[in-house]
Amino acid sequence: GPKDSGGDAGSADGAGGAPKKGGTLTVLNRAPQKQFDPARLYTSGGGNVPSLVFRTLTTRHRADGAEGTKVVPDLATDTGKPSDDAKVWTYRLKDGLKYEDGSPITSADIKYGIERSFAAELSGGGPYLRDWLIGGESYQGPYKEKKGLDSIETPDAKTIVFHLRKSEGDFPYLATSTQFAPVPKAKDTGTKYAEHPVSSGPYKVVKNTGDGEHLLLERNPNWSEATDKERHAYPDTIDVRSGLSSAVINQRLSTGSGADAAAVTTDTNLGPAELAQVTNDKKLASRVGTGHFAYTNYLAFNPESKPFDDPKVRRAVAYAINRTSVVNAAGGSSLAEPATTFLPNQKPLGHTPYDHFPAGKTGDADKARALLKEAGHPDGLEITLTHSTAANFETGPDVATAVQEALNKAGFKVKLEGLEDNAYEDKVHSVKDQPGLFLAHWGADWPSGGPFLAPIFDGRQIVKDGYNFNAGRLDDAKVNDEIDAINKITDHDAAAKRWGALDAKIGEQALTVPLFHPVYKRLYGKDVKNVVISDWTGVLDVSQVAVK
Amino acid sequence: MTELLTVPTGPEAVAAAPASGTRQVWRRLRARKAALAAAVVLGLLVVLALAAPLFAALEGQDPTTYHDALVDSARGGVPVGSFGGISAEHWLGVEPGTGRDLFVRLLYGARVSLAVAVGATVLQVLIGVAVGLAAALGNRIADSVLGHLTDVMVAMPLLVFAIAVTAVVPEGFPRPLLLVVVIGLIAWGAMARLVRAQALGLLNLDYVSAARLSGASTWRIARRELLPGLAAPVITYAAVMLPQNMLNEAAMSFLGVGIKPPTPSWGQMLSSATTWFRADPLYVVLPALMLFVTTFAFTVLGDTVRAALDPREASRLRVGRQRKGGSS
Amino acid sequence: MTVKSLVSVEGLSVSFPSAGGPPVRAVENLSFSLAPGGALGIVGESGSGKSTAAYALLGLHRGTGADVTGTVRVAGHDVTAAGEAELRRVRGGVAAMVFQDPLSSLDPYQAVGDQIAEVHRIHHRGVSRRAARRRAVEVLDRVGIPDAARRSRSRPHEFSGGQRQRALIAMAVACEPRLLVADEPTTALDVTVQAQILGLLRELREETGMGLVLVTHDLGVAAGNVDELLVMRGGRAVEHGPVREVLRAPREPYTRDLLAAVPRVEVRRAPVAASGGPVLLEATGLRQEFGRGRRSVTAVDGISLTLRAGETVGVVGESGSGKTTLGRMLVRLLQPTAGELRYEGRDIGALGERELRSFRSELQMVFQDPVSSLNPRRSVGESIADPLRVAGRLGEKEIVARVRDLLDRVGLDPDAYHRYPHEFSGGQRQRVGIARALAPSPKVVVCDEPVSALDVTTQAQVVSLLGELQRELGLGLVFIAHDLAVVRQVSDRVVVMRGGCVVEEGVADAVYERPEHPYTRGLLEAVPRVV
Amino acid sequence: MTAYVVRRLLGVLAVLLVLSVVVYATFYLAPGDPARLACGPKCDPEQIRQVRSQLGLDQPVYAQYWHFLTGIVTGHDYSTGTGVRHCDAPCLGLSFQSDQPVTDLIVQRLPATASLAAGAMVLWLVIGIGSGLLSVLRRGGVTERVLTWITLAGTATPVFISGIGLLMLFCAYLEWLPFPTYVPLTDDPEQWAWNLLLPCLALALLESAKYARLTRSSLLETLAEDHVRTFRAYGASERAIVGRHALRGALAPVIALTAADFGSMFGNAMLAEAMFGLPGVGQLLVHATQTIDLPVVVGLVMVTGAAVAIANIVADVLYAVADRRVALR
Ligand SMILES: Nc1ncnc2c1ncn2[C@@H]1O[C@H](COP(=O)(O)OP(=O)(O)OP(=O)(O)O)[C@@H](O)[C@H]1O
Ligand SMILES: Nc1ncnc2c1ncn2[C@@H]1O[C@H](COP(=O)(O)OP(=O)(O)OP(=O)(O)O)[C@@H](O)[C@H]1O
Ligand SMILES: [Mg+2]
Ligand SMILES: [Mg+2]
Repeated sequence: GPKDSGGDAGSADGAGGAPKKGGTLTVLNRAPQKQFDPARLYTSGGGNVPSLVFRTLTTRHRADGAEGTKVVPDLATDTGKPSDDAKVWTYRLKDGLKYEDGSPITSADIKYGIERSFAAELSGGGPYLRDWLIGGESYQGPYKEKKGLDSIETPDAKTIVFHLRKSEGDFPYLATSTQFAPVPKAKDTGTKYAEHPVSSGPYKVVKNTGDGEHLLLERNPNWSEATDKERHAYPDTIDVRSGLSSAVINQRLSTGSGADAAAVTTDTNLGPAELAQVTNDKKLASRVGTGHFAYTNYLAFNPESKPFDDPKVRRAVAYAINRTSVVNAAGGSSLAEPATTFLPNQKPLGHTPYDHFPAGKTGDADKARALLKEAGHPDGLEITLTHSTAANFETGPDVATAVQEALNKAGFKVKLEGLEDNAYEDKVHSVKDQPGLFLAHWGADWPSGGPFLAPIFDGRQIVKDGYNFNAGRLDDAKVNDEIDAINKITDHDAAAKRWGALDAKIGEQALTVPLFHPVYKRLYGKDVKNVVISDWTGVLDVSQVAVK
Repeated sequence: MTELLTVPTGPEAVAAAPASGTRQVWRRLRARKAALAAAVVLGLLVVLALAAPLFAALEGQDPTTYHDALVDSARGGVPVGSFGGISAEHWLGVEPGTGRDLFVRLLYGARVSLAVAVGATVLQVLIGVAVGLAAALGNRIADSVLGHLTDVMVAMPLLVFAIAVTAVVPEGFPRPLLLVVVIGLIAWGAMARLVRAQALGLLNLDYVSAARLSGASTWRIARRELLPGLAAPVITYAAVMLPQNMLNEAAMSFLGVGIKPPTPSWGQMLSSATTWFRADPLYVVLPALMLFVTTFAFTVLGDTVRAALDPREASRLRVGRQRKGGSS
Repeated sequence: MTVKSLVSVEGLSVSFPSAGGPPVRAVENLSFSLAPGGALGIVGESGSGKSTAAYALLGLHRGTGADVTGTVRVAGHDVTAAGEAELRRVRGGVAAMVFQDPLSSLDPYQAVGDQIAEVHRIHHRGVSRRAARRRAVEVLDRVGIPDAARRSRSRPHEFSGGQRQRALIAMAVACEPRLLVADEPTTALDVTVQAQILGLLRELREETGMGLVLVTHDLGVAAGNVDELLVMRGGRAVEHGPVREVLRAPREPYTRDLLAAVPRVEVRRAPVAASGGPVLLEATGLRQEFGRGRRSVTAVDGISLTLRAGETVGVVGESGSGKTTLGRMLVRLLQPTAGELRYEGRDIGALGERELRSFRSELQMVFQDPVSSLNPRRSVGESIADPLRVAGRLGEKEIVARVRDLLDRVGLDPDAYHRYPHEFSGGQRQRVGIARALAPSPKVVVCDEPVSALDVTTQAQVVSLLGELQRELGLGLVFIAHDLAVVRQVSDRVVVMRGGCVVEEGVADAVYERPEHPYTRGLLEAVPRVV
Repeated sequence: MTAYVVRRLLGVLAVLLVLSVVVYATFYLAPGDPARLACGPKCDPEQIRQVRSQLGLDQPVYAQYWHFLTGIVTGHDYSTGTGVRHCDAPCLGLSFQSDQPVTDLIVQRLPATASLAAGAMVLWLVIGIGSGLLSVLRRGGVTERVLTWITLAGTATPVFISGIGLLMLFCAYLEWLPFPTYVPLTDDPEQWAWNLLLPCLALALLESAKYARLTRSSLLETLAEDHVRTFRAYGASERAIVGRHALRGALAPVIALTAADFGSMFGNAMLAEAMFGLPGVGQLLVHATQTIDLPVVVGLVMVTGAAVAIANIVADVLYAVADRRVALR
């Protein structure tokens, strides 16, 4: 899923008093906004900084906690009218929508924006449009195929109709992504569009320099607050500075001198060392928000390779895991929660608690040893754990060594195979070369069980000659049918229950060993007000923040 | 102790430096307390590194065991207790997040750091001397080709290529060896220049002409007449390069292209420690101190050897590159 | 020793601390004085303490760690006891110094005129920069630098050796000192230039009435330029008196030896029996160019030469005239750019290194510089044995025996086999070089200035050794030197070179007694004579 | 002189060609697929194929290399989908990742690195030469002894140790200096200076120690030269001798080393950029290497390689100008 994080819970209000308009908000980020073309962005819920400039058909509800996982209308009047089988979705645009230059936003612009994202020049977005729209799999974008996509109809300037190949109850969630932002065809400059995209949101791009490193956004006078219930746009100016190290960002946020007092970050977490420091300081601790984002870090098996073809060996691994040391390696109990389910522990995704192979806090080495013996390895078993050498807690060496240590205690002899990040990605996602055991992670593209479970466990999504995410090679007709059935449901709560049940069922096969769900601690400046952290992104929402 | 750094002030060139017998050099070296101290420190380090398992057993710890109880999970995994969790069991405390024993990890780290530095330096010297000698002795074409090759190597930013090369090499390749090869294969340009300049200087001396008159082959001349004369500057410069290589290893590990965990190396320990400088200062200070002390000792020793052998600043030798032939 | 004397030195001793040994006593209990306007020559062999004594006159040992005792008074100033400021006033203002090596004694980064002006302003406070520059041009003009105004802006490397020495003298003149101390002011120069500089010094003394202390190892130079002579040996004064007396009737045996060893250009060579054998080497139109394109230098420009067995050909000429280059071509250390070189009838001028190897042992060379011609890291025995080893005909025992024999032949202790070059004096090293050249039983030996680095006494020994060996072995010798007298002593025929060309060639006595070319005549006239 | 410079510059071209070939070769051996990285995290094989052809990666390596070479000489036009983007003559191609011309990317990043390098260089020259000079003028005293040990310790302190030390001291404990961020000189010169002070100092400490030692030793060496003796013999004061006659000669090797250090400077600047999070070419390079952004890496290696090589020529010329005794050959 997208590298970004998601969130929930304990948001706090910064400095007291009601939020007012005005001032400059500084955003201190690590990753530069290299991609600022709505076609190329791969975001969850329209992203953070991008959603200040791009409005989409629907958007995420800007509210604290679980409320924030709801999808709400943005440019459209509602979240979409599905046909009975959820294969045709119809949207109507609100009245009075304008671009930054005052020209009106039409449904044709939205169609064009989506079509652009099919062009090879503008690759980078999610796979869903291609998979879901009729004709999407072969469409090459408007530069090569002027005719456009027939499966998107614009009967008039305010209506847009999507024709899907199969039932997709989650379509309103997809419509939150930036590909659903309008792009006026006359202003399209292809790959150069990102340098100055035409704003439909509350801010327009004044400056975009250093390959997205410095982004200066100013109020868009033609944005009408009346048509946008979600974004507040309190500050007059938003100054996004990126390319900073996380240490620098957190240090500056905590010191908060000058412009840094009115600063936030949309991509940087508090690291373990910083957390240890912050928790000692009451004032600082009150400026930390906690976020959750649907994410699971797990061990993936290749059940087609020895010795993991034997379920007993896989279960032995599951029993042996010491989740305390794994959680510590990932930054401690404040930054990670031990996981026994594949679905993240969030209701909107349908989380149903289960623990099929209870390992306790520190692993059940005896049980694992017994299982190994049963499987015919009384003298232990030599295995290799593949991980990336990138210095992160997701697939990096820290968690790998923690896993190694626990497995060694349970009779395994674990060899670590650390690969350079690109080599790691290539290898673990290749059906041919996939290692027997490796560190993996998965995040949701939107807060629903579908994008979380389908790519990993849907047998029809095993990709032979490209990136494969179904590492467990599960191709079970019953699972596939259930996925199809849930996708037809447009009632989100009903769907969530069934996703949860499906997860618990698949879990019995021990195709993965869930390790932990990350938790995000976000520090913000001392003058920042109206802090909102939703369970959708896990990040403090820039569109809500005020600095006066 | 001021004479430690006294620089040779005589105008005589290295090549023409008085033939100081090995014994004389030894005597001069031993007379310097600083050199002696540095040698003792380095000797101690080598012993510690070689006998790391022994010391680990003495402390009763090993470099990989996790001690979850010794870190405060809720506070990012900071060690429990004061001074990074120093205790009777853990003499220098434990690593945040994992609770692994720091003392043992430092000792094991010494093995990698020292081995990589020494290995890389040996490789650099071998390549540098071979290329430098070949350029000095070969014909004009060989000299120009090797000269340009050396220029390429000098212009090559080590870290850039380290990043690229470490990504190319198959994963099975042992990391420390890889680092030795990468550093050794890339950073020999300066040594080659030094050797070439020195050798050209020596070639201008009449005793080499005399050797030619005696009918000696080029190889014999290189072996008998040049190599002994090159030994002093090469050894001295190698002493300067060695700590540099240790820092290269540390820098590469710091940027994530060097030694990979769980193998500890000082640089890699330091790189994961940097963020902890406020929460657990000892975690940062220990590897930094080890690195500093070692580099310092090598620098002092190298400097003294340099003074004892009476060479001049190596950098001066790259300037005013002499061409062949030369006047008498 | 009246107060009026310009210099009075009493009981001067200077010793240098040395690492790990007793201090070097460079000067011991030296006393002398000099009347205003007088000229004193200090002579002696190398290392006898001449320079050390001269430096003491200006207190230049201060701050170097040297231990100076005794008194040195210059024009009333007590140099050994003077404070920093007084000493600075004495230096340059009262007594000025001219050093041996004119190139390295000037700041390479500054214009010559600026350096003189700077020194002038040190001693004439309140003089403007501009006035000082004018004075610099004036004195440069005075010492005979042509077009002084323009040349004053040049830097030292743009001057010739003689001009540099003149500039240094100009610097001294600019300060109007009462005493000029000149430490070997002409050793680095050719005889002709030497004569000019000495003439200039004489003129200046007459003009300004300044006193002169002239340090030299060349008795001839001393003879014509000073009133009094001080002979030193091992840091002590051996003899001291009016120059004529000392040279005519030396009292001390050392002085007598010194005088006897001085080669005299008028003396003919003792006739040698075995000259006129078969032709060994025959060179026609030899040419050597260094560098390419516009920067190329033609070091040797079409020289033809024949060398017979048992014969000695002397080569003389000023510095840079191409003598060494010619010698190196003759033994094929250098490949001639053009011309033909035949050895025993076979053309070896264009042979490659590999083909040459079989001839190597027959063509040998004794190198100009005794320091750099021996590998400091190998014992001298090893160096001499090298050609024998390469030839590979003899066994180890025979080689050692032969090397010991050779060492004995050149007058060294056979047990010197295992000693290293630095344990030998310059003269001894030169003998080692000769032994090495003789080791492979060569037929031709080129001796490149084999004696110019040596004292006159050692010089005489080496010269007679070479003559002896030649007679015994029937060698063909090429003897290169810039000292005309030495060449005459050993040569059958003489070649005079200038700018890469042969100016005059002929039987030695003929050339010396009836020189045809004006250049040869100039050379001969410039040679300083002892008596 | 001109001929010499021209000849050396031709040599630089050869060096750069070899460097670029090496980079190309390295990247074709490296794991990972630039097209896949450019395409995004969940691309299907067909999309990757399209992107590959869009980036020209489906052509043979030699054709790509030739394309790259011609771009440097003639420039290139790239399709933006709706039109063309012209990449001017020294065109190093477009970034695989962001479609920006590599030259633009480098030019955007250069100010930070240049500020860092220039600032550090000024600091280390001032500190290094200053303390070298001081220790020579105070020969044999306590000052010299203290300086000697400080500089010796300085040479044993790598950037990441001095960097952390300075950060801990000045930003965390004393809070005298801001946590460094890059502020462009044109935006606010004062902030620019304050923010760069720490990184420059971290870089300069190591180097200045080296320069202090070099200055000291080469000063002592020139002080032992004969021409200095001349001025001593004419009563010049010690200060005049050191300042007017010795320093100039002693600086020649310092100049040479400064230029030679230009290369290692990039390595160290990269470390400093990574450590302090400054947006310089080092960061660009690290990122481009990780994302297999070949044009950016080749471009950067060419630019830095050229800078290093030219710096060496400048050093040799300066050296010859400073010291007329050295002939350029
Ligand atoms: N700085 C010094 N340190 C130690 N010994 C020295 C020093 N300077 C000179 N000596 C020694 O003092 C002795 C006299 O040296 P000095 O230079 O006065 O000789 P010299 O007569 O001028 O010889 P030359 O004709 O070779 O110039 C020599 O043995 C020399 O080695
Ligand atoms: N390798 C060389 N490259 C360039 N020029 C050279 C070279 N060797 C000699 N020369 C030049 O050739 C000329 C002759 O030099 P050579 O050494 O033969 O003179 P020489 O007569 O031996 O002088 P000296 O009496 O000083 O030894 C000089 O101008 C010298 O600068
Ligand atoms: Mg002398
Ligand atoms: Mg000569």
